[in-house]
Amino acid sequence: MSASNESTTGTATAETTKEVDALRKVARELLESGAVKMVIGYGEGYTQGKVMPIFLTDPEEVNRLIFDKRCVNNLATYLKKPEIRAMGKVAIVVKGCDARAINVLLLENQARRENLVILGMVCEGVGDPAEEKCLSCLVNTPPVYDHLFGEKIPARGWNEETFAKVEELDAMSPEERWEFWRRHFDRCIKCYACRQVCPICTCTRCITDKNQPQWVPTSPHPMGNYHWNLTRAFHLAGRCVSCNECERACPVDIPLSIINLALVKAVHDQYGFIAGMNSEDSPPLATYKEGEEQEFIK
Amino acid sequence: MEDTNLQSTTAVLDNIYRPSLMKLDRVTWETPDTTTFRFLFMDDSERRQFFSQYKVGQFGEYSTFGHGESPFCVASPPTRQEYIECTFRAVGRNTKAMQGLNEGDTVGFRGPYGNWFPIEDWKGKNILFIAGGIALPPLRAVIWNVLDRRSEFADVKIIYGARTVSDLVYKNELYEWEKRNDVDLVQTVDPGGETPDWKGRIGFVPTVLDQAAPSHENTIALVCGPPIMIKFTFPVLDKLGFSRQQVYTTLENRMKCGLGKCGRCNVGGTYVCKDGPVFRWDTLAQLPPEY
Amino acid sequence: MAISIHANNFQTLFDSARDAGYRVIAPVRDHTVTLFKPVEKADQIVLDEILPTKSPKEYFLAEHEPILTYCRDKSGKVSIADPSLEEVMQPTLIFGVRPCDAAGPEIIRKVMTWDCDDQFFLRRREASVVVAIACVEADDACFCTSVGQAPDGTEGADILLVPSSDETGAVQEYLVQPVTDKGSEFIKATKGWKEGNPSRAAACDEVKEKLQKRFDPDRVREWLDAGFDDPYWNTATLSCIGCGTCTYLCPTCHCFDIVDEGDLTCGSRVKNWDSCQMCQFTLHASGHNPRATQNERFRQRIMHKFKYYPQLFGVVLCTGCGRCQRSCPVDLALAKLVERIYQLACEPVGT
Amino acid sequence: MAEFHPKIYAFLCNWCTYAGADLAGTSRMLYPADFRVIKVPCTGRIDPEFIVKAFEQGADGIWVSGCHIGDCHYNTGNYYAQRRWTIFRHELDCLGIDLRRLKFTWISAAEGRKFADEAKEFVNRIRDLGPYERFHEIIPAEPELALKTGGGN
Repeated sequence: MSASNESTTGTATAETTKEVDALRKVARELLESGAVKMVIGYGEGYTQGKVMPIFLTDPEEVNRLIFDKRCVNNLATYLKKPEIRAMGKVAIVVKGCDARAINVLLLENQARRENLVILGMVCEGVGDPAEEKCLSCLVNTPPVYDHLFGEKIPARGWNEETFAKVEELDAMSPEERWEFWRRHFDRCIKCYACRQVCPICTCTRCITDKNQPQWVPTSPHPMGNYHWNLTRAFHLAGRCVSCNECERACPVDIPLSIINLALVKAVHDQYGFIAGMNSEDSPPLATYKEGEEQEFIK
Repeated sequence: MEDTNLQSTTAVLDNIYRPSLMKLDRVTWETPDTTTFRFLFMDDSERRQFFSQYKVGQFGEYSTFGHGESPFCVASPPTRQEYIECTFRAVGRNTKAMQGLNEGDTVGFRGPYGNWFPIEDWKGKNILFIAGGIALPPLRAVIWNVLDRRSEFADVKIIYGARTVSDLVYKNELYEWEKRNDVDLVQTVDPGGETPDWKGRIGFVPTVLDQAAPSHENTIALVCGPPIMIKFTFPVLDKLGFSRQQVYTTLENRMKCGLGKCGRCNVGGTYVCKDGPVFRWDTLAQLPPEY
Repeated sequence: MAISIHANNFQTLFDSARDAGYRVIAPVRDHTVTLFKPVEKADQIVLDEILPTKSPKEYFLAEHEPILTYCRDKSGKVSIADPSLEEVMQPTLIFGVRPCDAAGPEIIRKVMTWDCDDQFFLRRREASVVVAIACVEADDACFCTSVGQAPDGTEGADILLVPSSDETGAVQEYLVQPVTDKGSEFIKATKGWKEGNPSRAAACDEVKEKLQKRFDPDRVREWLDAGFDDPYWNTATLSCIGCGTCTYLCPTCHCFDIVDEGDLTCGSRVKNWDSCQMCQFTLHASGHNPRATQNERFRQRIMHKFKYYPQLFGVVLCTGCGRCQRSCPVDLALAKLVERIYQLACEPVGT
Repeated sequence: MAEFHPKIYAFLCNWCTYAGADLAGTSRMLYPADFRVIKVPCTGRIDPEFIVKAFEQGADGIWVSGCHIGDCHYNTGNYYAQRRWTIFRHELDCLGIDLRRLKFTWISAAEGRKFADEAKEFVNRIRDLGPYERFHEIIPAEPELALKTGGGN
């Protein structure tokens, strides 16, 4: 099935790490035994030096699987794709941040644990230079997996850099913040790549695609762009796992991570919640505790 | 460069997206969610312009200002030049808004767009109409066109079915056609959809067609209905000896411009808004299943 | 008589164009991306990149364009009017466009004038002067020569500037080729141009060498003619996440949406960019969707570009700019897929 | 200069604050009438979209008010609302909305006086702040309909 999917540059690299060797071995076993219908992983991309998601159904192709610093994509986003859901049981290669996304999907009943074989990669950070998200990673060892590749390592954890940009923004006046975002949102072309790439944006019909009534204007004018970006971020409040795919996919580089992190921080400060660390804790906006009176409500 | 033409802002735009304003003249409720609207052109030159082009089978874009546009067929024939009519079900934002309008309100209309039924080629032939549910309107324009020029055509037979008795549209006209002795009307409802006083048949349209067994000799068949009805009707027509050149239907795809520009109504390389909505069976059979 | 222009004189050119009533649009840096935007100063413009992030398509086919205004008075009477044409007809100099981007609007023109004219597009086209700059560099994503374009192509340009490099390899001088009458008029009406050849030869040869043809669109079309149901589509585009990035950045994608904005008393009917990759694009109000899966939508994109458009208008709906590859978040390169189709087309039957 | 009449939307819970407003009225307490009341069954019903939409409709200020914590007619609606507003308010702040233009209160059916006082306070506050021009700038201009070209063609 995946024969025609092969990349012209996608030949297996000669050198592999022992983690990748082990990953390929497990992938082969899973496919050969019929335990899973498909293995979703990383392979060499079409563009020299890039990686792309690959979908293996043939055990003979497992040598296309790779894992290295270039594997920035969050493959968990494919778990929301109807074509993948229709496959039944699949195996998926995840880093820690991707595994957090899977936890959110499990919590929200958007994926079934028994339909997943999670191939967890211990990850010291991806990207070269390292992605910003990796500098304060909470999950260098994935929080959920069936097979783990690599030795468990302690998480780097949040540090003073984690929310530096949020604090920088906080230090501005509301007027300055408004101008900051107006300038960035001005570039938005409403391509919705931020939504499409997000593993947590699981609605089959997004609020912006509903027109009875039309809450979010579909036009890419300043008001439409402001409303869309505000709504997108709020719908991810307490759910965003900071994989930062939205910002990576944005063709005009809107710094979406700043809004996302601001909400991650607010949710943590207020309710001590961090999304995706497990698949049991109630989502913070779908629960409450007594004695939480807020000062801003008089 | 002293190009004064470029500086001019008083030029009038030949705006292809600009609708004609129409007055909603009459509202007829066909079923609880389906209405027939009769519109009058507010500008008589636009009316003349429309009827100089309009042929039966074509469609238009109907709009309420503030809710958008929807394409549906013109359900009145070109033989009645005072007004246009359309019949639609409220499913989307604009159609729901349209059903909220009152007589006397203003709507926008662009058209006519698309191709048409080549009825001029059918003179002297028998015409067989087969329709299901809300898909009678595209054929209703043809039916009236044919009936208004009754002497030019041979036998006229109409097979019309709906899920239930209350889902039948154009009840007054069905009554009228039933009484006429130059039209053979067969009405049917799906099993379970009949009322105690239902006089018509009970059964699905393809089955009723099979039982009625009209001859294919010198006959043109027009089929409109939900995809599932069309799927089962074509084999029956085949069995009755109809060739693919004798059968016509219409397609509906999502449209925005109606003019071949917005890029969404294509079925393969065929644009429903320009090459359709009317398709002969042999043409349709060559299209990929993108409708 | 040959004409040339030195980069030092771009400011003079821009100033004189403004004096002649033009707004000046050129690629400038915005945050981390490069976009075509109004410029004041010539030193703002960015000409050393393969391509700006977005094509200048938006100046012909606006991202967001009111096409009608309406208002309803207290008695319920509705009046409608065409929108103001001031912006649409504003004379515009679009400077520093790569040949692939310049060719885009010329290709879109064919559908915009198909049987009836989209005046919003045409008026913008008429009011603009496109000054293209031939390429001296290409990256792996570039494939203009495969779709009939060239790094020094003139399609859609009114004036082409061919760079010549100095001893350090930096481009300072350009040979000026007027392409259209409008271009020649523009040169006469503005300043900064110089008579005579640049001191050095053109610097485009190397890039031409590099841009080997990767596929033959005619062979691709032949395969597509029979390939609608080919199993190729079942797997080739599984990684597509259905974001519209490739379509929005494409210089030839032109699909749009029409929506009403405003309330019942007054508002506008607007035309917005839309994308065939969105699942709502073809969704009927009834819930039925003729192209329900992402694979089908990706097939539509390739079919439209390499089969339907050539059949209708005789040209491929693609200029080979390669943005769809560069900006794809999952590295699903359209040109690579088409290359693969070309290979399938060239394989002997029966294998 | 013409007096500034701010456009203020008040989303009031049906069971408490709306009744509180009623009490203020029947008790003949004076308060400015410069706000448009939108009655909602519960503060938990208020989607943040309502707030954004209100600003898009040109609001200069928005007032949200419901039952005191523990008094919700539906037992828990305002608990959820409180969490939602807390996070949403953070986001609005982060995105540069002027939080002085948003007011949240809990006002019971018995607190007519509080309603009148809070109404006075908020209307005066918004009057002092003036029109919310920063947001108004991004609202597409109402089309100037050239009636001379309107009508037919």
